[in-house]
Amino acid sequence: MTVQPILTARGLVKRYGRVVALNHADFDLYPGEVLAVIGDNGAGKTTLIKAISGAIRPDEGEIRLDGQKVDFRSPLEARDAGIETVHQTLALSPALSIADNMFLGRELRKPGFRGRWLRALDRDKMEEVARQKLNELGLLTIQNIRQAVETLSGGQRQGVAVVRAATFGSKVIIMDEPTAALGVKESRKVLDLIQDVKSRGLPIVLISHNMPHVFEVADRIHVHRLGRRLCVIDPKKHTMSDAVAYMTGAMEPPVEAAVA
Amino acid sequence: MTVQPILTARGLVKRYGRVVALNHADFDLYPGEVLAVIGDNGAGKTTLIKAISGAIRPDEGEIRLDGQKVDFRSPLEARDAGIETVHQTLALSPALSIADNMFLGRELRKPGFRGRWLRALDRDKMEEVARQKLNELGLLTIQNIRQAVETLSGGQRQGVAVVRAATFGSKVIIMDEPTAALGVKESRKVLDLIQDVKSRGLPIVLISHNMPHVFEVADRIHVHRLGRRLCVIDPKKHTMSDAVAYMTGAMEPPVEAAVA
Amino acid sequence: LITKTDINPFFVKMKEGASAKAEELGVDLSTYAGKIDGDHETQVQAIESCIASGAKGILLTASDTKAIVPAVKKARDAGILVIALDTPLEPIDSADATFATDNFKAGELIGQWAAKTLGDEAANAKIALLDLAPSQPSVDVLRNQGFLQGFGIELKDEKMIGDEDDPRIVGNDVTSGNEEGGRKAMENLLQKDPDINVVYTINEPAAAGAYEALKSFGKEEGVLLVSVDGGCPGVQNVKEGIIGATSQQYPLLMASMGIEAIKKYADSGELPEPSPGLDFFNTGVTLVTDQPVEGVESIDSEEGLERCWG
Amino acid sequence: MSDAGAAPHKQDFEEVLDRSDKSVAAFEGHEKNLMDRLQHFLHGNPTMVPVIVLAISIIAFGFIAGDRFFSAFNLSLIMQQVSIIGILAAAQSLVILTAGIDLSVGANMVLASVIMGNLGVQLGLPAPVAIGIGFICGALAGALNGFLVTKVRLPPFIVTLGTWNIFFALNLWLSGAQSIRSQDIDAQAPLLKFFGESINIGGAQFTFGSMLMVLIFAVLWYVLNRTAWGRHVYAVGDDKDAAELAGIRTSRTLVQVYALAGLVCGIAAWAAIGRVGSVSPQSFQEANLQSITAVVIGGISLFGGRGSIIGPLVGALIVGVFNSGLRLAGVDVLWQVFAIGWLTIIAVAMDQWIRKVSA
Amino acid sequence: MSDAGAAPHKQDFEEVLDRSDKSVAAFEGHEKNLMDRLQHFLHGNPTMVPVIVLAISIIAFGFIAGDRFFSAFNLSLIMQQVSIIGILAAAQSLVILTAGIDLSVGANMVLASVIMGNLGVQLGLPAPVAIGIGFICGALAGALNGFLVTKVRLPPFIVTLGTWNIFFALNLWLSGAQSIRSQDIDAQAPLLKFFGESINIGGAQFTFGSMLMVLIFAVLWYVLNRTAWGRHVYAVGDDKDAAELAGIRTSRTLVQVYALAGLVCGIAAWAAIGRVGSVSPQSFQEANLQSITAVVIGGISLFGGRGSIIGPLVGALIVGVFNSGLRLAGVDVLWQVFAIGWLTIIAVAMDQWIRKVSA
Ligand SMILES: Nc1ncnc2c1ncn2[C@@H]1O[C@H](COP(=O)(O)OP(=O)(O)OP(=O)(O)O)[C@@H](O)[C@H]1O
Ligand SMILES: Nc1ncnc2c1ncn2[C@@H]1O[C@H](COP(=O)(O)OP(=O)(O)OP(=O)(O)O)[C@@H](O)[C@H]1O
Ligand SMILES: [Mg+2]
Ligand SMILES: [Mg+2]
Repeated sequence: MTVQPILTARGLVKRYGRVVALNHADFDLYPGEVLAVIGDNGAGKTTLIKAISGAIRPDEGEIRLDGQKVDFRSPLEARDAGIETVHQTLALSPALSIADNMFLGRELRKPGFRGRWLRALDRDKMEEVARQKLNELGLLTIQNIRQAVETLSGGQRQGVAVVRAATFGSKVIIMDEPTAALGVKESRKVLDLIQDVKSRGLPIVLISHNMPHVFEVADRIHVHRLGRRLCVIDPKKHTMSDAVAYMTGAMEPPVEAAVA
Repeated sequence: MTVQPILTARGLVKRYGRVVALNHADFDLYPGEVLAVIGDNGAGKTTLIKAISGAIRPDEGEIRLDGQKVDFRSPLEARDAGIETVHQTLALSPALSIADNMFLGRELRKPGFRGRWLRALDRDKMEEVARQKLNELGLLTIQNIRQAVETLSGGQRQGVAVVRAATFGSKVIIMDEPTAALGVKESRKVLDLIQDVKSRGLPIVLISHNMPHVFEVADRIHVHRLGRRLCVIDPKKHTMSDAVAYMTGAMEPPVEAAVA
Repeated sequence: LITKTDINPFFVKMKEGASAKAEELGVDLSTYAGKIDGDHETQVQAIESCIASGAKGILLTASDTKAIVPAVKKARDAGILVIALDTPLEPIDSADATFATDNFKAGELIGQWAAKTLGDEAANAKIALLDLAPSQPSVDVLRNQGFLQGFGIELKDEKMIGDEDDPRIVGNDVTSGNEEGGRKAMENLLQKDPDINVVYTINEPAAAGAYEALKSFGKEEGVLLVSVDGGCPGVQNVKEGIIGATSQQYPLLMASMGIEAIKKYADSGELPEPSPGLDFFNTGVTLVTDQPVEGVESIDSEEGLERCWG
Repeated sequence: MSDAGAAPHKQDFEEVLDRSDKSVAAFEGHEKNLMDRLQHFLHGNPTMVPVIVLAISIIAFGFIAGDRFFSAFNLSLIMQQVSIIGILAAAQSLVILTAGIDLSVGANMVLASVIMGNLGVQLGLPAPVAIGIGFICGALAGALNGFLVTKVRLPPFIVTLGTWNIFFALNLWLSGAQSIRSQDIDAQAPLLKFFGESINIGGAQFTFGSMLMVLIFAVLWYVLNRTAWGRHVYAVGDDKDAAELAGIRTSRTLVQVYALAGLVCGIAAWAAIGRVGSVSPQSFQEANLQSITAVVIGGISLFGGRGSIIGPLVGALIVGVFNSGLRLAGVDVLWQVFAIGWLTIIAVAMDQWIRKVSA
Repeated sequence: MSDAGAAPHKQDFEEVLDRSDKSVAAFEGHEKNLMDRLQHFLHGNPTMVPVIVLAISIIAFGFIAGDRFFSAFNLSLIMQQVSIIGILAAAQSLVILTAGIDLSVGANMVLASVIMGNLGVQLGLPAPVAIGIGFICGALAGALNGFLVTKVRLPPFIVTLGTWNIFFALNLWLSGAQSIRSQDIDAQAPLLKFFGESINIGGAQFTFGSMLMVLIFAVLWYVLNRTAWGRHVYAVGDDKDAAELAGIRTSRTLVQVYALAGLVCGIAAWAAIGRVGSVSPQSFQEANLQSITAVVIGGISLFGGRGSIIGPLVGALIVGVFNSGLRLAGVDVLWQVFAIGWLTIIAVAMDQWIRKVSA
């Protein structure tokens, strides 16, 4: 591909005490693609995307968004730059309502005086939008948009988190094992959503341990191993067996893949 | 089958406020079998096995172990009755060592005076056993059996929990989504373990959303839906599509299955 | 010098007095105090530190006059002169000497003054008693009981506050010896009986608080407010007719006399003599009021101001 | 997403999904008896719990202590007596909502009032300046707590346990433990006693101080429930990491909360001068624990993120009603302490019982 | 499990797994500089942190306050002075290890000592009986806390805030706020003052009280680290639900912990009579906060489950050293309070800094 990658990382290093979670890891995401990231438990996938989404700051290495060098000091900065993330821990506030959670940190204010001077929230507007987005996705049948997130089932919560990302992401959407705890039906919904977002031209990073899912939606597969990118493979050219073999170290990756 | 079921439940009901998690659910486990429990998110699977393993007390209904009516007032009682459970939340103490966790609540004491009167723990013995069991399983390559569980990766933790159950379970072993967060390799290990335990003649209850896994190891499949047992199917006679269709309500279960 | 607490100006003054005298006599002085009133443990520790640091003498205002005794004994065994200031120990001879205001006397004076001022009205007075703390430290008891005695109410247990059943007593309440407590306590007692016309207060801050309460009830006129201490703000209040009368004590005197005594002891080894007729050296207590009455000698606020502390 | 079925090579067993039904878990209305009904109603609006406790105790004492207690005047008097602790409880609530705790509120307030007094009376600065500086000091003291909690990552309990001692020491140092006399304040800077003024309405006597308390709670209620910042406070208290990942500057929010709490302490300091009538460094030694008591009786969870700011106002009133009622009923101080002890436990126990019913 | 490969119809892509390599995540020793080394060493054995702080402060005060401080006598004196707070800190640690907190330890102790005094001196019961009953009362008071925490499910902070008031009131009621004189105890029940006795070793004066403190910590260390029950205490404090699911009777363990803490308070009561020389209902008003300070300085986490019981012993000594040192250096009380405030914050900050390095 000669296209400029939208998001790149080079030589990322992150240490936790003596554990080296990221060991000079590289990363490339191209416009409009679905990039799957696979790897064993503890390979460093979550740490990688945490670094990209500003949740942690790498000890070394650089990250570029649209070719610009960026250094996110907090998740907020990454978000403002257009990177939305669905974290493995969904990052929802149990006691707040669904609407509040969706707009957390980006609340809408009432127009005019009350909004500007009294900084009054526009509750109705936010709930309106939230309901509409959730229905679009059709992921949940929420009786009450005001109900606290803690009263939702695991599946429903994941839904809220995914919708939040899909709604506000303007450049990149990252999902860390979004279907881990989901049932067959719910997983399907999420996969469909991914297709949907992709069709809107947004690139997506998907971390998953589920090979069939990965091979279904991914355009390229980033294989992570022992804290670094081992290779990038094309799901059409390689089989699931190959992918698993690479990521578990059962087989050496082909030379061209390492460059891809 | 004319064999007596080892564990049965009839008409279990559990309410959380207005939510009815269990709605007159039945359950049967036969000796030496692997029974898979499948169902949508929020179908009530976890609640069901929590009731069986004494983690919660059902509002109605009765549970029989070996035909004897039992009423577990705490997980401890269920455990003493020989029922070991791997909970969705692994139930490990982060700060305690692997060995301590494995023997939590069933510690070994030093022989003779120091043990009986000073109630001194037999550390070496416990660590010895723990290391041996973990190696048998081959699930982990632990450098140090004394290290705190919090320093392990998600996969490794799940391993410890599973081994604990497999080691001490004498009648029934229950696993709630043991592979949810696990990588391909790690999941394989757990499935192998299940086979292994089964070959030792212990019956196993496995909750999972992963159809291929379910159809690989299960002898019978308990389909849970809207808080009750919809039907029980034989993986050899039904396809994955059937199973999914039943559990999602896309298709009515065959009459005979409902009775099976 | 070991005082009860640094949060009470009385003892802060006492400390200053001592320091000044020490300067003058070239005695080196270290001061200790509890963090809160009734902080007994800290005082014991202080005494021990003095022993450890080989002090010549200790000036002590005990928080718990009974409990401190063993510690004091230790100090005296170590050859240290222990002088009790302000509050006598129990038994009083546990200290080598005691320079104190007779707190009971202090209470008695204002009691008598109040009674006399009212004259015949005293028979159907309505009295509010604003004490220090629920734990009834000895100052609290002595002043309270002294006042009642002076007012002519028969005491039950001399060591207990609030066991009197004289109909003229509207009630007791605690003030923690500060304005906020004083005001709240006064309000509560006024709620019990709005016709209160005699108010005893443990000290002048409490009195100031009580006055605020009376004012907000519009009752500042025609109520006798009496107190103990004789601190300058208090005497000022007497001058302005806010407090009817107060028994003035002389912490600086106590302290400086104490220092002198110790100096004397250190140099010549001779012990101070208690005042005749008393088993302690009375540093005196004087009634300060601008409406003197027969049979209770008193000084006016002007004079009081000259002799006041802080 | 009707095209879902056409997605590339999905696992065959998923084909059936499109036909799956959309109904959700069964519900059931099971108000068995009146008790359950009540419980469910209260669960719906937990703020009502302390209100009901308050109502009950007022009525109860109305019978026990007679109409001396029940008079409009006495009830307004209770308002006056709780006003300072109430305002401090408001500050305390802010901190507790973030799953913290502030043992230094009382010391902070007294320190601020001493500063106001020293500047306004001793040094004779214009009262507004003195008061303003007092506010600033309060806010800074709070910010110090916030800084230690967020930047140095210390548990709030420990931080404020430490600063409590520190503020206390500074207070003694600045004041020499000397009160500033009411009359001197009148002479020098009467404005300091502004909140001591009061207006009478049909026997009831409302001091500006009690009104200030109500006003502060009203403002905080608006801020917490009607502005984004308020939602952030709840989110941070609920799950700090989640809030951070969701894109909230949790550290900044926390520091702001502690600083605001400190500012409220500063305001309380002004009100306290009015209430006490003089600047008294010895007063309010136990205000921190009393404020915490009011907050927990008001039904705010010590684990953060749950509870309404109105609760503590009611909580403070409950404590006031008990104190006043018991006194008028002629109960010994010592048994009042005893009663407050049980009150704390029982009130929170009721609250727990309500919340036990889930969803 | 060599037969794993032959398992029925496993997904084809898993065939390769048998060949997968078994190496684990990379490690790296990166002791960059001495600071890091120290940090890692301390991280390995965090108990050392307070010990080092203690050593440093002793030496420091040796210079500041001169050899009056450094004398064997004074050091043994510090032991005496902290003995009571130390014992209470031991009780406090038990509770804090379960992620609780006990504000009532001090009041509980004083109550127990008053009971011992009343029975032994006032009523003239045989001393052993009086002491025994005192122990029982202490344990029961603790059990009451435990019951309210587990059965009624109230936050420990609130429960013990309540019982603190309750015990305080009972104490005043039983004692009438009157101390029992040393002489009377000598006459009636000298055994009550047993822990006041001491033996001299080269100028140093060790009271039985200070020995008792050390003994209690030694026993608790054994119980917590060498018995199953001890492991359960840590497990409960670490993650209560997990412990419950793992088959521990968490409620029973908790009640036992609070009861044991109460019993230790009872023992402290006996020691306190020896230490103070008389039964003083006025003493130890602040013991609860002091004990908490000692515990946190000793490096036990307020969130439970982490920290060694030895820490609080050292923590108590640190506070004692500071008090004694500052006193001998002739520092005003108010600056002592100031210093203790900072000490608390800084000590815990150091602890945090150590634990920041993970695994
Ligand atoms: N906060 C932390 N403190 C210490 N070690 C950590 C921390 N977070 C991650 N690690 C370690 O870093 C390594 C990589 O963790 P990471 O979560 O990135 O793996 P992963 O690929 O996401 O695994 P999984 O597939 O289970 O999510 C692991 O060895 C883990 O133990
Ligand atoms: N502690 C609880 N409080 C309130 N509701 C609960 C609680 N636990 C479960 N529920 C509700 O009970 C229903 C069943 O929950 P359960 O966890 O048993 O489903 P599940 O089949 O295990 O789902 P999953 O596959 O996501 O684990 C859900 O609607 C859930 O919201
Ligand atoms: Mg991960
Ligand atoms: Mg489940």
